[in-house]
Order: sequence, then C-alpha cells, then structure tokens
Amino acid sequence: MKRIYLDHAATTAVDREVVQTMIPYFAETFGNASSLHSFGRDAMHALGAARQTVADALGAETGEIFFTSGGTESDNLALKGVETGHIITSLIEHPAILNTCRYLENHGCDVTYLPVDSGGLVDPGNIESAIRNDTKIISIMHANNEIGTIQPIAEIGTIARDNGVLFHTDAVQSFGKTETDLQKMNIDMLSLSSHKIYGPKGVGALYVRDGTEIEPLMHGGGHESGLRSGTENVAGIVGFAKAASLAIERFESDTRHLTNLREMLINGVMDTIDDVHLNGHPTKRLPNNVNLRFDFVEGEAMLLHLDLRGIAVSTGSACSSASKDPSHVLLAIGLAPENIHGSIRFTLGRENTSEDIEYVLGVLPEIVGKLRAISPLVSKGSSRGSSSG
Amino acid sequence: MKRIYLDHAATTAVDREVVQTMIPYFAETFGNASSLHSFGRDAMHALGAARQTVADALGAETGEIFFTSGGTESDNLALKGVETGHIITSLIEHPAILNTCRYLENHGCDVTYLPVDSGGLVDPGNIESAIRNDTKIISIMHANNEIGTIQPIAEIGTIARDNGVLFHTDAVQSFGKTETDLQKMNIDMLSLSSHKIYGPKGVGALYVRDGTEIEPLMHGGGHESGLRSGTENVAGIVGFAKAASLAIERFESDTRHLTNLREMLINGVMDTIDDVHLNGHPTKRLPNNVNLRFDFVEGEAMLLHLDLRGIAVSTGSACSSASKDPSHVLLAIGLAPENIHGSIRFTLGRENTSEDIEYVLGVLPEIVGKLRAISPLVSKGSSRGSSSG
Amino acid sequence: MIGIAIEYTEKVMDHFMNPRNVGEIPDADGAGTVGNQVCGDVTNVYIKVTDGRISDVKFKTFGCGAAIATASMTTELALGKTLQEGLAITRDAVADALDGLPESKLHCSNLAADALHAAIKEYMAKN
Amino acid sequence: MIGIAIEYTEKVMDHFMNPRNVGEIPDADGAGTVGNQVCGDVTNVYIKVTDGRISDVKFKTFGCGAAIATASMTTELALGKTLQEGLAITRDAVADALDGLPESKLHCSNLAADALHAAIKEYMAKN
Ligand SMILES: Cc1ncc(COP(=O)(O)O)c(C=O)c1O
Ligand SMILES: Cc1ncc(COP(=O)(O)O)c(C=O)c1O
Repeated sequence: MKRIYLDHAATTAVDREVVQTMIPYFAETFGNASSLHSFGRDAMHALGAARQTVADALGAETGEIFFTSGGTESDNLALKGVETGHIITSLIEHPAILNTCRYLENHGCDVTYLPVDSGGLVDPGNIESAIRNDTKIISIMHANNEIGTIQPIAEIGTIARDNGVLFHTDAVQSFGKTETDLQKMNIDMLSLSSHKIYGPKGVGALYVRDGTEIEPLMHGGGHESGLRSGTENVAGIVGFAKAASLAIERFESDTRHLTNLREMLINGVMDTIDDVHLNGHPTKRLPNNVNLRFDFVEGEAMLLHLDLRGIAVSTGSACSSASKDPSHVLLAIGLAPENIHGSIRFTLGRENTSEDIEYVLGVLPEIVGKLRAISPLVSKGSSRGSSSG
Repeated sequence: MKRIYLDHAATTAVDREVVQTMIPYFAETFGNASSLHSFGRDAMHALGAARQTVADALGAETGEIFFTSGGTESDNLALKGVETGHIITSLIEHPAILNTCRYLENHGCDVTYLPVDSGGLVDPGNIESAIRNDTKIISIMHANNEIGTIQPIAEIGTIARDNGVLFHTDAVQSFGKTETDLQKMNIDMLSLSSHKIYGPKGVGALYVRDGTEIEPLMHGGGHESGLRSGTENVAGIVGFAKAASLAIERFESDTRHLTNLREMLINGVMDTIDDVHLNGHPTKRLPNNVNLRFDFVEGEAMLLHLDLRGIAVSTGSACSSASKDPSHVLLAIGLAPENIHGSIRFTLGRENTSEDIEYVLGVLPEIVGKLRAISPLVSKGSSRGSSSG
Repeated sequence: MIGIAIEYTEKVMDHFMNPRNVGEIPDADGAGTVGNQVCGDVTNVYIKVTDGRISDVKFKTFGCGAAIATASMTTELALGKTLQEGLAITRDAVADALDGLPESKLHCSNLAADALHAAIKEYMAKN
Repeated sequence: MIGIAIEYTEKVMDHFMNPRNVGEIPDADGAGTVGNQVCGDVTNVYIKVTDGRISDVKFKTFGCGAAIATASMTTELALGKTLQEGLAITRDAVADALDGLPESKLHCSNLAADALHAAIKEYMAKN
C-alpha cells in the first residue's frame, strides 16, 4: 500500500544524507569529546564543527549554542534556568512550555498566560501591558505546532528589549520553515529540536545570547560550558547539525514546495467537501501546516480511516500523548469542544509530492461522506450528509 | 598505526550489531511513538520491545524503566525527584551525583558525604549511623568510574530498606560487568547509561521501583508516564536495549576475558616497572579497571606519550572535563596530590586482546623511563630513574 | 483530541469499516441517545419490537473508531433478542464480542450498550 | 588531574618528544626551581655563564606535555644569550616560539621562563 506521511509536525524521517553523516560516529569516531587522547580529540573536533554549523545556521556565535536532548529540554532549560519571578507566555504554547510554567508556579514564579485571537495570534500590545517590575522573561513560540500560526516575533522581541526583559522563543516548528533573525528579532534564547528538521530524535539545542545568565538543569561533569552536563551525544549532534545546514540550504525551495502543496490541499478540500473550516490564520501560517475542521465527524475516526488508506495525519499535537482533552490550542482560538473534535492536522514535508496530495484529495471526500452518513449530528434530510465531491 | 582503545570507562564504540539494529529507526521506522497512525504504532512497538528488553536485563517490570538522555540525567532525576530532606552519599560519586548534591544543598537539602577507605570502600556502618529522621535517600554508586571499586551494595540496600529510606545506585559503570540484583540488593532506583555498554551516546535509563514516588525533571508532553517528557529517541533507545541484552548475553565471557586482561596488565606493569602502585581495591574491583600510579612522572605527559603510540588511556574521569584539580576519588582514598598526578586509568573493553596488552606492556617501560629521566623528582643517583624492564 | 497510540482487534476494525445496522428508524418503538457532542461521543440507538423481541435495530454514532465499532456490534448482538436479553447485553459483553478493546477505549464501549438499554426502557415505559 | 581535550602544535610535540638540553649541571653557576609537586608541575633550570653569556643550560621537568616542551624551548632560546637577553625571554616569547599553546596550557609556559630568570638572578646575586 502507498504510505503518505503527513505528520511532519510530530516528527520527520531522518534525511538519508544525515544518516550517512552520522554513521561513522557510532563505531569509528566514537570517542568521548572530553578525552585527551586522539579518539577524544576526533570527537571534540566533530562536536566543534557541529556547533559551528548550528551557530551559522542561526547567525549566532559557537559559544551561544548549547546542545540538549531535544526541544523539551531546551524549553525547560530556558525557563527554569532564569531567576524566579514573573513569566509572560501564551495560552497556545507547547506543553513543554506550559507544563514547565505550571511547575514554576508551584516554585515561586508567577505566570501570565496571554490569550490569542481567532487566528492564533498574540497581541504584542497585551505583552507590553502584562510586563511588571518583576517580569523576568517573555516566552512566545515562533510558530505553533498545531495550527502553524506565526507570531510577530520581531515586535515582541523589541518590546522585551525595550523593557529589559529576556525574550525566549520556541522555534522547534519554525526553524527551516520561516525566517529567524536573532538580531532583528531581539531573541535572547531560542529552542530547537533536531527530529522536526529531518535530524535524529533525542537532540536539540538552546541558543543563549552571550551575556544571558542562566542556570543549568542538569548537573555533573560540566559539559557545554557547565550549562548542560552529560557526555555529548556526538553522533546525534553531528546529525542534527547536518540537518540544520540542509534546512538552511533548502530553505527557499522547501518553503516554495511546501506552500504549493499546502494551498493545493486546502483548496482541494474546500472544493470537494462541504462544511470544512481552516483552523488558524489564513496567511500568517507555516508553509506546511493545514489544520481543518470537518463538521459532524470525529477526528480520531477520520484519522483511522486515513491510516487504513496509508495516510498519516494527526488529530492534534502527538507530543501531548497522554491527554484526551480537546486541544488547548483550538480552545484558545475560540473553538467550542464540539467543533474541535472534528479537526485534523496535515503537516507536509520535504518528501511529499503533488501526487500525494492528489491521493489524499481523492480519498478524503469518501471518508468524510462515510462518517457523516453514520453521524447523528447531521440533521435529517440535510444535504450535508454526503460530500459534494 | 595500531590504535588501542583502553578508555572504556569514558565511552565505548557502539557494537556493530547495535548500529545495525538502530539504522532502520532513522529513516524507515521513524514515527513518533505517540502518534496514532501506523508510523506511530510501529515506533511505539519498538519502544515497548526495547523497554521490555531493558526491564528483562535488570529483572524489572517495564513500568519501572524510564528512558532518559543518559547517566547524568538519570542521576539528576533520581536525586532531584525525591522530596527535599537529608541525603546520604559518598565522596567518590560521579560528578553527576556530587554536583547535583551541591545544587540540592542550595535548595533546602542537607547532604552527608561519607568517606571511603584506602581501597575506595564505603563502610555500611557509617551509612547506618548517618541516617537521620529526615533522611530521604541514600545514593551510593555500584562501581566507581575511576578506580573500579565495587561497593557492598546489598548491605547498603538492606540498611536503607530497614530504615525506610530510598536507595539509589549509579550503576553506569557496573552494569554488564558485575552482577546486579534489584531484589536482593534492595535497590529502589538505579541509573544506567547506554554509551558505557557499547550502545549509543545520549541515552540512558532510570529504574524506579514500583511505588516509589518521584517528580519529573523535565515537564512537557507527559512521555514516559509523565516522569520524563520529550519525544522518545526511538533509534537510540532501541540501540541501548540491544546493547543491554548483549551485555547480559555476554556477561560471563566478557567478565572472564576482561579479568584475564586486567591481571595480565597489572602483573605485567608491576613486573617491568619500579615504583608503581595500584590505586583502588585489590579484589573488589571491576574486571576492566586498572588504575596505576607511577611515581615521579606526571599523568598527562604519560597519556600524551601513550597517545603517540596509539594507546588511549585516561588520567581520571574524562567526564569531568572542565576541572584540572586532582581527582576527588584519588584524594578520597587518601592519596596526596603529589602522588595523584602520576596516575593513569586503563579501562579495558570487549574488543581488547592480549596482543593489545602485550603492546602496551612493550611500550610502557620506555615511556616511563623517558619521563623519569627528565623528572627532577627522581633523586640523583637513584636507580629509580629508569625502568627495570 | 489527542490519544495515545491505539491498536484495535480485527473485529473492531471490521465493524469500524463496515458498520452493521447503520441508520435511523423513523417510526421506532424505542430510541436512546447517550453521550454528547462536547465530550466527542454521541450514539443513538433505535429499536423495533415484535412479539417481545428486537426485530429491528439501527444506530448512528459520532465518535472514534471504538465508539463506531461497539455501536455496530451492540446492534448485531441485540437483533432478535428478547427485551430482557437486550437489557442483559453489558459493556463487557460487547467488548468481548469484539475480542477486546484497548484500555483507553473501554469507556467508549459504554455508550452503545447504554443507548440500547435506554431504547428498550423507553419502549417498556410506553408499553 | 583532568584536562579538557588539548591539541599541541608540531613544535610543541617535537620538543615534548625530543626535549633539548635535558639534565642537571652539577657545578651550575645558577639554578632555579619553579612550581611544586602538589600542583603537578616542577621545573628546574641550570645555567653555566661564560663571558656574560649563557654557555650551557639544562632543565628537568615534572609536568605535562606543555610544561616539558616549554622548558625545552626555553633552554634552546636561552643558550648563547647574554644574561640581559635571557631575562628578556618572556612566557609569551616561549609560547610564540612553539607556535602557540592551548589556552588551558598557557600557565605551564610560565614555569620554564620563570625558572630561567631565577637561575640568572641567582647567578647575578652571587657575582
Ligand atoms: C513547538 C514545540 N516545542 C517543543 C517540542 C518538544 O520537542 P521534543 O520532541 O524534541 O522534545 C515540540 C514537539 O514535540 C514542539 O512542536
Ligand atoms: C559512574 C558514572 N555515572 C554517571 C555518568 C554520566 O553518564 P553520561 O555520560 O551518560 O551522562 C558516568 C560517565 O560519564 C559515570 O561513569
């Protein structure tokens, strides 16, 4: 069966080139980067080169890049590493930020969770007014993982800078898909995750602007300039760096390709199926994100039908696995729970083709029609029971 | 040039079989284990099988195994996850424990650092007397990374259990090299690291006995039953599990092989070079650890000479990279700093052969002789200036 | 809207893909609705009763795969049964008939049996 | 006893592997000892002075690769120099002559130049 992966916000397949780059670091150049001998020096060089690559990809200095075990650790480190005080964030952050904030609320911090508008945008004016004397950090994600909304990061960064408050952004979903300029955007800290950009899982980075003081989350041998102890995952870091450089290299072509497929999918669905709505912002949106709400049907049943046709999608953020509550993001943009249940997220990737989208557009109307036919929510005699496609 | 790696306590080369096992999980079975679709389910199965393998290797239940980013994170999680109170540990723990304890001392905990004897052994009697009403946890490493001393873990576990105190042990160096019995040893928590057992770097586990309450270090999507958020590093975990099962499978032959090589190296050095002393315990010692003190010469100079001959050793724990102070472990066993500077750690591995040891024994006397010849510490006219070999 | 990765038995998948007895019975002798849209699961069950037996049964479900499959299986189990037998169809019986449901989905199996019981009770109250 | 992974220049490695002017001068005109065993670095420098010039120089070092190489290079730089020129051999001059030393090892380059200066000063004090 044809298998079409449309869940790139959950994770991506490691690029073949990245895998090839990593392999020598398992059994050959396997040294501990802290060791003095040649095995160690080879590992140290690989680590240094990878750090340079990631720094270059961000326009940062090598001393500002700290490797972590992933986006979650980067987010935790950024927030927990800052002195206790007031934190400003949004209601649509990833659980790695939100649950860290909940934890910090129990440990002496005060958190303001800002609302978003129906497109998922934070109002920079709200940030400005939320700033207090004891505000230590503003953490607003660059792009949302569920609906793909891109925030006005540059404006927020300027407000933070003008008020002498640190600015952290979770760029796990945005890196490689929309431009990031650490200087113009006045970003002090930025989280990255390798497995969202065709790199291996279990690796990430936190950019920390030179001069920013933060405390480690993990204590030990003093690796990563003391900010993150633990023997460096050389193979993983080398793979991550390769993935980051490919992301920069392919940025133009990737975004063009993804935007084309995105528009093809959105328009195709809208043309063939009634009572469908696009969740999130119509334009300030990641090039690979399509989040659609199908009235009268339940998302997981749709997901299962699509899966049976080889199509992998998500009904929300796969990262928040344990919960079955309606998506906090879709609630925050003002959807009622009964409308949220029929939402499906398609996130496109580099390897997807227009044939993939055609295939999806081919099977979707039938699936929606089938589920609507057994749905008690479709009013009797309504033409809506079946798709028009 | 022949290259002989004798620094297996720092890290190990990933076993070729382990690499082969991991590869499909990068670009093929790459799904996010939390995703509902078939890509996700395949990843979830791989994760479940790996958890079963690691649980079996330890004689634990799958629900007691929590995957982490390595030994450092496991150690941090074990100690920081426990309610604030009194902690008992030893002076020779790995920095992942010691620096976590220092951190906790600044955050409401009180820590007792127990001394060790000249062989590096903790006296269980000292543990018993250190226990207070508010003692929450005892953390004593199973085997030391620098001198290889194996602690009386079963006795310590019994004392902990009898006193209603949690018992954590750092088994990063001991796993696969000396027997671990969670039940007989009354272990409540145990740290493992993949890259010390021929698995990939950046992966580890914390065993947490069912019913033990600990708090997460990283907050987010609620992975690992909520104890460790962050998208699971499926390839790394699969590799770690394979390495753990190989460690169990090869336990008998590995330990026999390593013990033979260890004795060959110790005896060979003692026979050919004067003024050499074995650091650590003569018998309660990891089968792969040889830590030798060469009078009148400085360790790093020896390391460099050995490196030039293709032999990789360590002058201490490579993990504690930033520090240049004399090893805290060698200080704790009662050595004066001036004696510590001439210590070299050889840690043997599965792939080493008796030819490797012969080669080392062949070059070592010359190196020591050369350095002693230029050492001002060798008294004039002393026969000690040159090796006898 | 997020669930942990789930796996269904072949029977569940069969009933999910080919649900039996889908529809409404406009002149039903009894009807029951359980669940609500806000929670993401609604199941309606309609019955016709002839000579004290369930002579026809239909359902409609808004819900996940497990909800659809259990509703379908429930109607299959109910068809031809006496009212007492119908009332004796438990959630567990439905789950068993499907060769089991994932732990996280056991609550879904509640809906259909409950809706069936409600339909039977409505009929009994009227007659 | 632990150091961050280090890399030496070819010149450092050459002087480390083949140290020049190793030894003691029993009837030295001046001798200097710098460092101590506790810190892990000791360097002794011995000089003979003829016509105001350093006509012979020898060293012994207990220390790391950088300490040995800098001591060797220092003696090479010192040989044949006037006492004033000898005193003008700075730590930086030694490091430069070795094409540089790793940041973490700059302190080691202190030892040899200091020991040389001490030897010269001892000679000057006596004469
Ligand atoms: C926006 C965002 N932040 C953080 C994370 C966490 O990253 P990781 O899975 O690498 O821990 C994710 C994805 O899981 C994400 O989408
Ligand atoms: C005894 C011990 N504990 C903990 C660690 C830390 O493990 P990791 O390098 O996986 O963070 C090490 C080695 O570095 C070790 O030897």
